[in-house]
Amino acid sequence: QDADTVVKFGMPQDFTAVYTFVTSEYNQGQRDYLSLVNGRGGVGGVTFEALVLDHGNQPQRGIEAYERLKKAGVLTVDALSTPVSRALVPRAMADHMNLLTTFSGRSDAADGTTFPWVIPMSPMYWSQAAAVVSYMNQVSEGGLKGKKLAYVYIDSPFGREPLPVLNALAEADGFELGTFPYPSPGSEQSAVWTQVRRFRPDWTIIWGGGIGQTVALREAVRNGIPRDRLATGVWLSESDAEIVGREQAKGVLKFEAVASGREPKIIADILAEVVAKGKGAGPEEKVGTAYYNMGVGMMAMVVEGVRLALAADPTLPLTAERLNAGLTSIRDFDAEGLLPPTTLTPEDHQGGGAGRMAAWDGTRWVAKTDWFAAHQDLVWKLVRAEAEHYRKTGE
Amino acid sequence: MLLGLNNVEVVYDRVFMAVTGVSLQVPGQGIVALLGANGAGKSTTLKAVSGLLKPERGLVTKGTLTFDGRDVTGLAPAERVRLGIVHVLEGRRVFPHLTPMENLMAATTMHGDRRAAAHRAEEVMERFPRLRQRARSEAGYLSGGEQQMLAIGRALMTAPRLIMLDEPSLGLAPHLVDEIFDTIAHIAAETGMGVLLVEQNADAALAIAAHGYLIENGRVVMSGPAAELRDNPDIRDFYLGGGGSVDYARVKHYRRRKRWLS
Amino acid sequence: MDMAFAGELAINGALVGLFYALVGLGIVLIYKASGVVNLAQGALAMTGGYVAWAAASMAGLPGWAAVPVVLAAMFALGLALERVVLRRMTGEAPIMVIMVTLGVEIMLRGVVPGIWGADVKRLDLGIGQDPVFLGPMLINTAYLVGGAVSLALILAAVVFFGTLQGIVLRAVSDDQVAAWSVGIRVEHAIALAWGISGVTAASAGILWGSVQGVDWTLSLFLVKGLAVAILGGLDSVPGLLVAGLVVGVAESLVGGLLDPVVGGGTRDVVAAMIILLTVLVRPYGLFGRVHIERV
Amino acid sequence: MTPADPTSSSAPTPLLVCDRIERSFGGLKALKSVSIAIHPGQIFGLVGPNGSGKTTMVNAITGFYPPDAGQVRFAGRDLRGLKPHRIARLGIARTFQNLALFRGMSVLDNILVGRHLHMRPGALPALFYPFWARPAEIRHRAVVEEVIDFLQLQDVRDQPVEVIPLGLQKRVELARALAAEPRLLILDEPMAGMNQEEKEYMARFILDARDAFGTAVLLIEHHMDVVTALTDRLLVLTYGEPIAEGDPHEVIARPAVVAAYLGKGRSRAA
Amino acid sequence: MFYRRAGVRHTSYAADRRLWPLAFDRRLILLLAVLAIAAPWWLTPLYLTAWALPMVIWATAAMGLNLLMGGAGQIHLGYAAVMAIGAYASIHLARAGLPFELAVIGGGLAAAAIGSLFGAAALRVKGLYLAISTLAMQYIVDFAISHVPAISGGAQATLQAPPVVLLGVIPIAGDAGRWWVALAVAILTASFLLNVRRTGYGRALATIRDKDYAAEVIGVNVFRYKLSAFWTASFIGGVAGAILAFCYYRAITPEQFHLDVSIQLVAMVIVGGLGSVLGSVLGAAFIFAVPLILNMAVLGVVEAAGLDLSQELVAHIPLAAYGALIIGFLLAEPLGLAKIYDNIRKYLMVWPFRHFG
Ligand SMILES: Nc1ncnc2c1ncn2[C@@H]1O[C@H](COP(=O)(O)OP(=O)(O)OP(=O)(O)O)[C@@H](O)[C@H]1O
Ligand SMILES: Nc1ncnc2c1ncn2[C@@H]1O[C@H](COP(=O)(O)OP(=O)(O)OP(=O)(O)O)[C@@H](O)[C@H]1O
Ligand SMILES: CC(C)C[C@H](N)C(=O)O
Ligand SMILES: [Mg+2]
Ligand SMILES: [Mg+2]
Repeated sequence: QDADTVVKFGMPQDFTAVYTFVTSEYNQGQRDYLSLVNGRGGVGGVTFEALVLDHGNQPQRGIEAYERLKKAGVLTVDALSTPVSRALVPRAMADHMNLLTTFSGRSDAADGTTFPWVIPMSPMYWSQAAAVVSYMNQVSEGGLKGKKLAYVYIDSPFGREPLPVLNALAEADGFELGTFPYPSPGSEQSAVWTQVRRFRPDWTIIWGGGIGQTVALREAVRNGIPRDRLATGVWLSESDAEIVGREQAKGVLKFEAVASGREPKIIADILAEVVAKGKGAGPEEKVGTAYYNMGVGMMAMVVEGVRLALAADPTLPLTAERLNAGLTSIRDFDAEGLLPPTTLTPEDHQGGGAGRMAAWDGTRWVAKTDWFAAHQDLVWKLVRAEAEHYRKTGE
Repeated sequence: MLLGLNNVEVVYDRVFMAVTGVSLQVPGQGIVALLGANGAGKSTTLKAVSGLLKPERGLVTKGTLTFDGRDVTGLAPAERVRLGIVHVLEGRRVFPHLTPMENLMAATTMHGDRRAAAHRAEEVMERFPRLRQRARSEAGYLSGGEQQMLAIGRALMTAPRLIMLDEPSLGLAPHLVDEIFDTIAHIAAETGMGVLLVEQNADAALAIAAHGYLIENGRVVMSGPAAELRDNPDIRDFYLGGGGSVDYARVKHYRRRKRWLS
Repeated sequence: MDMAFAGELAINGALVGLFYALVGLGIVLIYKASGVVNLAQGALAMTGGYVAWAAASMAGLPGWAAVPVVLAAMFALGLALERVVLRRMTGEAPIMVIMVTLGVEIMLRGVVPGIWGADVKRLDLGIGQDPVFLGPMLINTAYLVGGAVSLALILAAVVFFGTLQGIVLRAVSDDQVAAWSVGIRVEHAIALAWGISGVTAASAGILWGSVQGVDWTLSLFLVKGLAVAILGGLDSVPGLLVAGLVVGVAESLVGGLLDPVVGGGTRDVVAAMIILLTVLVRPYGLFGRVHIERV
Repeated sequence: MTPADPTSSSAPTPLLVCDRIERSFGGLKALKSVSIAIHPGQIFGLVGPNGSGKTTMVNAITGFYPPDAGQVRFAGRDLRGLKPHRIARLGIARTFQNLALFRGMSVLDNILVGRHLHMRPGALPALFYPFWARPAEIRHRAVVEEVIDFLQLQDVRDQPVEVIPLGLQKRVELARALAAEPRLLILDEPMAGMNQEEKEYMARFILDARDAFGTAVLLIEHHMDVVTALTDRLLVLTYGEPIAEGDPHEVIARPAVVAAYLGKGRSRAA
Repeated sequence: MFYRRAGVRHTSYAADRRLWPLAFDRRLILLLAVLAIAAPWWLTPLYLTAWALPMVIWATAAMGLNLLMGGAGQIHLGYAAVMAIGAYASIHLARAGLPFELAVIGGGLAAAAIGSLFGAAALRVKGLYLAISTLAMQYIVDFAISHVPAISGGAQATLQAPPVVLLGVIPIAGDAGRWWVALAVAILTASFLLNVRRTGYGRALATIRDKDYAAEVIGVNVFRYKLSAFWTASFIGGVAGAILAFCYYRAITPEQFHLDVSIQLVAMVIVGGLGSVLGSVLGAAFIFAVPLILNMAVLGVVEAAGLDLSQELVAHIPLAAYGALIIGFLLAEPLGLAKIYDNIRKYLMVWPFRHFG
């Protein structure tokens, strides 16, 4: 049966609620990449199919979608939602399903020995925050010592996550850390920024998603925070800059784990072989945006995992177990320049934690550094401690 | 005839038939009394005329209503008021959080002329001086009699041609009952309005009415000039207390009920 | 404590509170007319934001020029909702009708982003982003404009309820059947309330959409609007004003002063506490009318 | 059924004593020093123009609007500070001028709640219904059936209470009050909106209730024919002040009462 | 037709007080119970674990809320917070070594204690003002849970539920076992609620629903019964939350109990039918399943018709249709799904006639 030659990926994602700001672009990238590969005849004798469902960020719908996709025979599930991923962890662990938690989900899932079935494949928030601080440390004259760093974050587990890293680095680098939470979703932050202004930070990190980010960026501008002293993790996009005003946003920094823009070869290929043929999964103007490329990059990694799995054993059908082994044997994969060279191992599900800093130049994100990973020793200390804690207490 | 009901049937909740074919006529002048036991369908009949069945999930399923020669069966309540039909609801139903004056003014939406409305309000206040005394209080705190006056006054504000009163004497002290009935009689005589009066106080109602209908189980079982009805022995027995003096302390235990089932 | 700091927090908070009151205004209008709490008010605000964006970006109108068009469209939407959905529920228990408005909210949340896309849209009204300085205090220009618009609309509502039309609306909210019985076109009165609520919702959606961008999260202002409306007393327009200021200032001040101490976003909780306490002390809100219950 | 001449105030201890009750609402003095005494088995009439404070008096007794001044004693007990439900427990039941039945419940259930203070309902008995709640339910049901029989409500027993005619609803409310087996029954205009025949029924029920259970009755009514026939003693209020008290036939003949309350029209008879 | 009423005679009060006087209804209930118990054998794992199981738990919760809203007339917009208290308390208790049953009951008690504390607000305020007070409760509980790591479980704010072991000896590992546990709790709750309605307790609650002054005159201590209603409903909510945590989510996080869940619960009660046990079940099924069904249906239609719609639109159509369905059902029958069922039943009962009387 030719069903064996079709490998299915489950994409229950949030198209209607909290994650609307990212999902459609991200998912478009994922599907366009699969179209690209399928158009070229697939990999190792198999082609790919994306099964997309909306879970509206509700755990119970996520679970239903997960069970449905499991029955449909998918080899991975990518929920792109912190709450849903968390609700899926116990099931994925019991079912031996590859739960992809790219840019979402728990940071300690980087520990593959504790979470063999949870695969982030991307720099966790701890790595992102560490990289941002390390960049600041480098570009400030005299380093961060004696400087003030403001951390303005959405008051949710996601926003609080970087705190241990930041605290540890404040100690190590000798800067003063001011923390400023705002309640979710962050539509209104004036009181917070009044405090930030008075704190007179040398550097500011904002940590949120969607409108929380645009409002933060606006308030930062209004309160006279210099934009080139303002940075964030992966969740800032072209459209955020658009809303704030292309010019007003100029200079703001972000950490990117996937190159943005249309220059990377894969994106150019997609434009030529998929979009130009009218097979694009969404509006053409979104091709090459930061979130789109994130979808492409992570899908490229999964396909690479499939390739490796089939190279090791070409028997069809492919199983989730063998894909898991394939994924964790990815070595120095960079998706033709789209990604930092990434190595996944059964122990390290994060893939090195590398990325680069990019700045908004008024029209696009421009890389300011090479790919780099920072403070991985510290990050892994936290990962191991948390994973240990999980194993002991189930928290 | 000002108002004519022709074989009207009303069903509540799609299942319960409360009025099963009522026909009656109200002339443009004078008082018509509608009598009947509890639950006979008097209020339902009035609501069918004023169009207020809908909020209670009631529906006129058969028959026609004509007002001034015009078929009004399907008309919205507010439009019927514009034609000149007004209904003083059972239980007074004043607007509790409005002052008496505001209660009156709220009933003038159909008149463009503000001055005339103000004038009419003045007339009502003349007729019921008590309302002026309580002018600052919210109507919800008025006593029963005051509320009844306000309800009648409010109805008069619409400049009706037919006023339907549903048990206006309910809960009123005797001297007020007199007063209200006097007022009704006056209104009917002076202003040339048709009055359809539903009453339990049959004695008082038949005293001022020209004509009467008796309704039982959703059917008209008897009708005729008020004087005739007053003399009917059954009506005397069941509605007028056997001609006036009942000794309540000695009423029989279980009286046989007479039904006018046709 | 630093006065300028507290002052800035208080002023910006007050302006935001006025904005909440604007969302609350639509809720109060509909409540006053029909005794129904409109849970779709947030979604209406969102719709207003989207329509403004569509008018501006598709018809190519400048942001401010789109505003009257949008207000008219939203007035019509309010009327339409009343006509098509709510009118059929007249006379039903309020809780059911409230549930229906929740249905409307869900539907709008599906239809509007479904048509125009769920990604965040930019809406530029031409309000400058540069802040206004009051001495050392920084005041957000957009908030200033929003606060002024809210204030104007709320005051207009106060005046309106003194007019005959206002009395009629109050009569309708007191007793619909009695209102019918004296010739009030209850449906029209309620429809009018919905139309105006559509307009206030649109104003809110446009104003805030220009601050944060337009997407479905605009509908979340429902909760704030509701809180302010209830705190003020569901049927009191002046109450809205006071409650809006109370909630806005408290959120801002407490958030500003307490957050650094406890290390958490206390704003929502503080608002919740204020509401809880106030309602306990004044069971009908600050200015709500007392239910007359004659035993 | 010969009530021990209740008009004589020499009867030993009154069941209910209200001593100089005052109550105002805002600036309005609704009750200005009203005193009454009701003896066991007595039917006491309270009349007066609308707004004269009759219902307020009832509310003062039953604890809804506690008096601002004055004292209420029931069976020797001071009612000051007691909540309405505590007062109900002492044996005072009442009906309301504007019906207060529980909509959405059947007639039967409405009367069954009247038994509340003789039951000990709770969540646990309901959880273990078969052995815990059922025996009690059936016992009380039997009592209620007697009341239903007594007031001839058999036909409507299972109807939702809001669809039966007003007159029957009033009867149901009376049944609910009687089901509590009160020592004092307060009836606030039980005959409003009734025709002759129904009034006669109601009169009979009130007398029967008094005779069968020895209940004292405080009766507020505007139908003067009923009041004079049923009551043993009558008090007339206007503007919160008593203007006459005594034998009903004698009282209603007083000019002050005629002027303030009765008028001289045709409704005198009705 | 199917529901023969003729020939049903009651000869004792006990028979008259039966829950289902009609033999047909009793047989129907029995059949449903058998089907439910046998579900693991005739339902595929997908439908058992991702549909039936959560539905039965939501139905339990909806019943608890319905006791409060339908039974006692108190609106509650923070019921998910009550469930959260039950879930967190029971999991912490179980992790501290308490047997499963005790942990669940402990969760219920904790929810009841805190829930009735908030219900104290109900003693002062009514209706919508009460609703907003309970909404405030939702925020306060949310805040407490997510800001106290000791409650929510460390930096990741996730707590794994310990495995379910019945009576300390029978381990419940499979889907079927978890289903039976949840089903048992649901049936227990349902029978409790059905009994409540025919006892003095239910009647006392009903009296405070619309006329609390009338409740007072018949000796109902409104204060006590309101609190008791909150207590009982919160207890059920806490137990439902615990079952949700143990049998369904198996790992709990604060988001699982946010405001939108509370609103969904209220929707279940109202769309289902206030005061009706059947309504709670139907409402829970409706609110839970309709988005899923619509999702699949829209996908199916789009695919079958070969429509080229954007993923966004496809994802939003179900949401819009879901809202429209809620509106549609309430327009058709404001008293909820239970009333619709009842109408059909009545229709069949009098068939071929049109109405009673
Ligand atoms: N909303 C309703 N739903 C169902 N049945 C109703 C409704 N309103 C009235 N009925 C029924 O219709 C019949 C007629 O009621 P209606 O109120 O017209 O009587 P009535 O003659 O005015 O009696 P009353 O003297 O009590 O006012 C009664 O049996 C009553 O139970
Ligand atoms: N809760 C209240 N708040 C303000 N005023 C009130 C309140 N209750 C009663 N009143 C006023 O107190 C006075 C006495 O009212 P009450 O209801 O006792 O009269 P009543 O003698 O029972 O009249 P009726 O025969 O019309 O029932 C009235 O003027 C009334 O408006
Ligand atoms: C996409 C992210 C901004 C959302 C984040 N993972 C959260 O849980 O809130
Ligand atoms: Mg009537
Ligand atoms: Mg009275």
